[in-house]
Amino acid sequence: MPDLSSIFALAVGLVFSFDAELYAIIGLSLAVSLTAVFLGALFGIPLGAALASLSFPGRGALTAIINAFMGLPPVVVGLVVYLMLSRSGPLGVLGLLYTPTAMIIAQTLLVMPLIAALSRQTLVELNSEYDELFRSLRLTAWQRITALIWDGRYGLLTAALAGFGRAIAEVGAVMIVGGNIEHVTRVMTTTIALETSKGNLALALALGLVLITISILVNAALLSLNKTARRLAYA
Amino acid sequence: MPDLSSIFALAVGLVFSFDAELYAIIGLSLAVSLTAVFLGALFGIPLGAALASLSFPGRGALTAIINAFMGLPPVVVGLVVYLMLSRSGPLGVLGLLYTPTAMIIAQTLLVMPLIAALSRQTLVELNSEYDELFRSLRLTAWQRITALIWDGRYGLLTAALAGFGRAIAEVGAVMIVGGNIEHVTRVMTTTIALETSKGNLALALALGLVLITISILVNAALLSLNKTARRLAYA
Amino acid sequence: QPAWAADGGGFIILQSTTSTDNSGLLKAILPKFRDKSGIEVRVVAVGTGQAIKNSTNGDGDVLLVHAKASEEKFVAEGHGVARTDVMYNDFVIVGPDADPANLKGTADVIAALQKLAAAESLFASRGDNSGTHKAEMRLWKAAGIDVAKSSGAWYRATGSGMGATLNTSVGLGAYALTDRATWLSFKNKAGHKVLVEGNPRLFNQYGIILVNPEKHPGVKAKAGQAFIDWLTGADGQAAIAAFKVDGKQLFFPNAPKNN
Amino acid sequence: MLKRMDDGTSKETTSRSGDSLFPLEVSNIGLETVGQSLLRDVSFTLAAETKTVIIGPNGAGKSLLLRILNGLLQPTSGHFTWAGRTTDAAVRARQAMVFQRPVLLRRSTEANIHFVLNGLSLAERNTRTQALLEQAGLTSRAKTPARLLSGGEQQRLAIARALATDPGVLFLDEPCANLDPSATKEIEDLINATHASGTKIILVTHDLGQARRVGDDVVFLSAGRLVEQATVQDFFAHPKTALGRAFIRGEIVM
Amino acid sequence: MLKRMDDGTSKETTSRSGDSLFPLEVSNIGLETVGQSLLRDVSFTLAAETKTVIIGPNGAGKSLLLRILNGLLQPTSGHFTWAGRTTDAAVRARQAMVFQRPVLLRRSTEANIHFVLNGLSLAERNTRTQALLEQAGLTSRAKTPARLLSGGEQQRLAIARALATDPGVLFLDEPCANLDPSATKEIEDLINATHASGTKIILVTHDLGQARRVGDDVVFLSAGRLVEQATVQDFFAHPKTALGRAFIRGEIVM
Ligand SMILES: Nc1ncnc2c1ncn2[C@@H]1O[C@H](COP(=O)(O)OP(=O)(O)OP(=O)(O)O)[C@@H](O)[C@H]1O
Ligand SMILES: Nc1ncnc2c1ncn2[C@@H]1O[C@H](COP(=O)(O)OP(=O)(O)OP(=O)(O)O)[C@@H](O)[C@H]1O
Ligand SMILES: [Mg+2]
Ligand SMILES: [Mg+2]
Repeated sequence: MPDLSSIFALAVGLVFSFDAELYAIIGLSLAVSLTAVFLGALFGIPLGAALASLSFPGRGALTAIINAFMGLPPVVVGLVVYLMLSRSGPLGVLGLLYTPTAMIIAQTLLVMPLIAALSRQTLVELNSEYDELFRSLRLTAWQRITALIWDGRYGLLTAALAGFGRAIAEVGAVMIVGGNIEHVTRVMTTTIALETSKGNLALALALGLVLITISILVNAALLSLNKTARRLAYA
Repeated sequence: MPDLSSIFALAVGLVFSFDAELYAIIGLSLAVSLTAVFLGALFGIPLGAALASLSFPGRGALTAIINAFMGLPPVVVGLVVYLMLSRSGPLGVLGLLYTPTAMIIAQTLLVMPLIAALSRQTLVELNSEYDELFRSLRLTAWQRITALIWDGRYGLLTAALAGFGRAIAEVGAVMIVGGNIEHVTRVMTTTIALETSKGNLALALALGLVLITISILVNAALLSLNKTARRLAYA
Repeated sequence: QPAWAADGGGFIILQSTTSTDNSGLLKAILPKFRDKSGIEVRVVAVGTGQAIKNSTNGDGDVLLVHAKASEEKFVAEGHGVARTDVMYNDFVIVGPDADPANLKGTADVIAALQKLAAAESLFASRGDNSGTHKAEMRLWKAAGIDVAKSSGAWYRATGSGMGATLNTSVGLGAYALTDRATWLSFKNKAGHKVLVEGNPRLFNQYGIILVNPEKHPGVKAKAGQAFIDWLTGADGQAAIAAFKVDGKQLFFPNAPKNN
Repeated sequence: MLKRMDDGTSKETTSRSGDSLFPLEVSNIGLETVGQSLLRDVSFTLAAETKTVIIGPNGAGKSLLLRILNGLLQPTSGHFTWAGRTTDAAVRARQAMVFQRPVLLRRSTEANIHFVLNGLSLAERNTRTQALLEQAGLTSRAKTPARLLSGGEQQRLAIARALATDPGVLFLDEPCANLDPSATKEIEDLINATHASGTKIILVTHDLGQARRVGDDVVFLSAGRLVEQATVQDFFAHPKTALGRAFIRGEIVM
Repeated sequence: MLKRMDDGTSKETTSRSGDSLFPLEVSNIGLETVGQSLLRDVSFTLAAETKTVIIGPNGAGKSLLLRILNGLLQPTSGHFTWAGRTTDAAVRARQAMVFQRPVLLRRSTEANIHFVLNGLSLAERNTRTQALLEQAGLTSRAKTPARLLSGGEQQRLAIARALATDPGVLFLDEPCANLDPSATKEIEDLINATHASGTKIILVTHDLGQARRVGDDVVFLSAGRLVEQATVQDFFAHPKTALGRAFIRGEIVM
């Protein structure tokens, strides 16, 4: 059994090998997941704000569905996107299957509901505080949503980070629509899965350690940026 | 390519076949994931409340780490638990590998940071509202945490539901520590992955549809329970 | 009291490759063994490498894979008691109906691979060090082609299981090497067909090994050996031969007769 | 739970047409919640010209009544009309409210005012924001996050923000509760000036001195019922009811 | 951002030993934030026996001063001692505060009081809760969620909750701002009774009448500085400073 220190040494060795292939894999992982989170937030946050602040028929049902979609199995999302993009699928002519674009599409679909559901939760309290004022001011739906998002922006970071966590960690969807093709669509998680299936458990764990370290760095950077922005705003 | 209506028909057929095997698989999925969420919440919510309300050295770093651990790759968690429970691992004598217990352990580790990070976010606003009162009342750390959890309980549901979504949807960890053994550790997601690898895409999608439907039902039930409880409290 | 009862618990864990499990073989034959012996066989179907690694950790009682060199190494290192041939099937090259590299009817698999490389037609490889992948690499080597240089171009290493690789090859319109059992039971064939088959080089041998109880005290050696004896014996061999998909036999028993 | 008014939030209407909203006729308004009657059978008529003060003990229902009139809460019985029209978007567009507990956006003091001035050009918004800050004595606090302001500063900001939209009707719920004596005087002057420029004033206050100084007519509520409506002079000189007499003497005990 | 006091939240201390906390000696306290000086060089001494009122215009720094004395905020300069001791857990355990903007738990009215009565048996907690509700005139509202209470009811609840812990020092930040005249009178009586039973009262108010009725001595702040400290009689009869005179006449304009 690989022990912790050897895995750790292996991980450090990997990082400082400056192996171009490893760096390309890390780069692709970050590019795909960050793009997906950006797109997921672009649609998910306003959707969450709308669920938090507007009353319309079917809001309760939509909330339940969006919440449930936090539990969309990556493999299922991957399959759906696969079938759409497959040569024989409706969007087959675009030739996107097994490209990073396909991976971004799948991950965007995966993280969007998560970001929307968590944004809703973050903004619902703020909305209840502002609700009477906003109604008294007769704001339009759009004014309400933008005001809530702006005033709740610091709290929304956690929703985005949860989306990032989901995207960077998942393997099911990118495996299916990306195909884990070496030099083309291989990312951290698919590499880890591959090394696991080869029985290279120590290497898989070392890669996992590298992935988690990157996640921690991304999180720490964004949290401290957030904190600084907040401090400046409330100086 | 399987079209939507045939997948839908297949899904309905599956559910109404009353196939004992399918129901056993669904039952195991729910049992494992709900137990993991329960345990994850038991530890994650107080941890989130502590991060939201207590100031102690290293809180910022711990917050970043917990946030980053929302992005723990299931495969990596699966591997770690596998190595612990493996016959040649430190806990091998317990003989837990390839049992539902092992799956619960892995999923608990996966969802706990997610629930903690989201609980922290949910409670941090409430804490800032209560902070001066609590400090003026000189509450102990434990009194603070329990008061925040109690008063924020309706909002914490979303954190728990996100944990449930993560648990019910993930396949990487349960596959490794459960082994996807028919009649023993086979759950919805491992079945979907298996059918996908057999090329039974329509069946995989139909199972995915069943899984999502179950998720929606669980979410709707918990949300409406929550709403009712809230309404009774604020009658 | 049967001999294996001393092991406690009426089941053993079989670490196997996905091809034996996905094709439905194990599901078809294991109940026969259980009915006879009372032993339940729990199957963990993973990649060959992972199956061997799991067994190296003692997390299985019996190992059933198809990568002879790795299996012999496993035994040589003392993790396994002995290796026995169980059955074989064969590999085939599948590809799109349009067949851009014009492989159809090429009897010589080496020539076929050379054609494929010359045409730079897409080829999806498992790229996961599995038994199938190792067989594929042997063939490329024999054909004198260094696929590593073309990786990412026409040669696509998918780094995944057989089923996932077949899904990818169908999605890409690429050729792929697969074992026949997995192919016959695969449901997402779309327009893909078997194009190259029937060459001796495409022979695929499965072996079975009892994990060494001296190295791993938890191993249920008696029950495991009972399973190996059954599978390599007359009943097990007959059950393998009787397993058919769409009327076609997928695995051919060839255990040494003296068992 | 009380049912909030369905107010078609999404319809934007900024008609400030000259047609009057008065008389406001309130007929038999009641507000019930599970097992409790918070307002009962409240009826009165208000004219445009007067400054109306609503007074009454804690929990009498004054704030709830303002919310109903501002269209934030739906009465469970009765109805009310503005110059014969039921409350619609055009009516609401001409109202502004200062809440008893100021609701301030998590933004700077000036951004709180800037926010409500939509519909104007950016230059106009800025000019008007600065003028309103000046009027509220908050110029030096312009960049301070509104939620860090002192109690009195928050209240002044809320008043300035309500005036920003130049409303036809201004509801004020205890606007001077946290103000120092001179600020109170200033706000009273401002209320008078706003009224002089054509805005109807409806003011809730516990300060009987303020009620006499500012008000023209009085609506006196107690325990959810309208007890008296009269001119300020009449009410304070000759309250018609025993409750009114006791309230003036500070004697009502809950 | 102002630095909150590190108060070792987790140390539970409930010593209500008889030793006095007075005199409270405040020396040269200052509070600075980026580019602003919110309190400057504030020094005074308070004795146990008097009811002290702190008055001054909006934004003078009254609420900040109370927070500092209650140990919620750390002054950036100066220090203060309670009978010679710096603020520690034992000192804090004997203080209670009514905030200007009541902070109520999202629970029922009675649960808000019940919550602070830890350390008692359940039966005692219940009895004491009911007694305090009765005293605050909130018995009929016991089960109502505290955040739905009217403005005045919320304030009364906050006062009742502060009294629940039977403090040695009671800080009150404008406790009557939203109270009707009779409730104000009752609360003043309650303050007097609490004082009579041995609790030091430190009251911030804008109601000069209340300051005269309740206070024994006055601390007058303006723009972050201590301008005058005197007995109530002296301050209101012969203010020593021009600012004091103007404030009494309601003339200070910010
Ligand atoms: N949603 C609600 N559910 C139950 N009771 C409520 C609700 N809202 C208000 N109340 C009660 O209705 C009564 C009237 O409330 P309101 O806020 O109108 O009083 P008010 O006259 O403004 O009093 P104050 O002078 O103290 O502000 C109060 O007793 C309050 O507790
Ligand atoms: N954290 C902060 N950052 C910047 N300025 C602040 C902060 N907290 C308070 N202030 C400012 O300090 C001044 C004093 O505030 P404080 O709340 O003590 O006033 P106050 O005397 O209680 O006034 P009021 O009578 O209106 O309640 C105010 O002008 C306020 O805007
Ligand atoms: Mg009110
Ligand atoms: Mg104040």
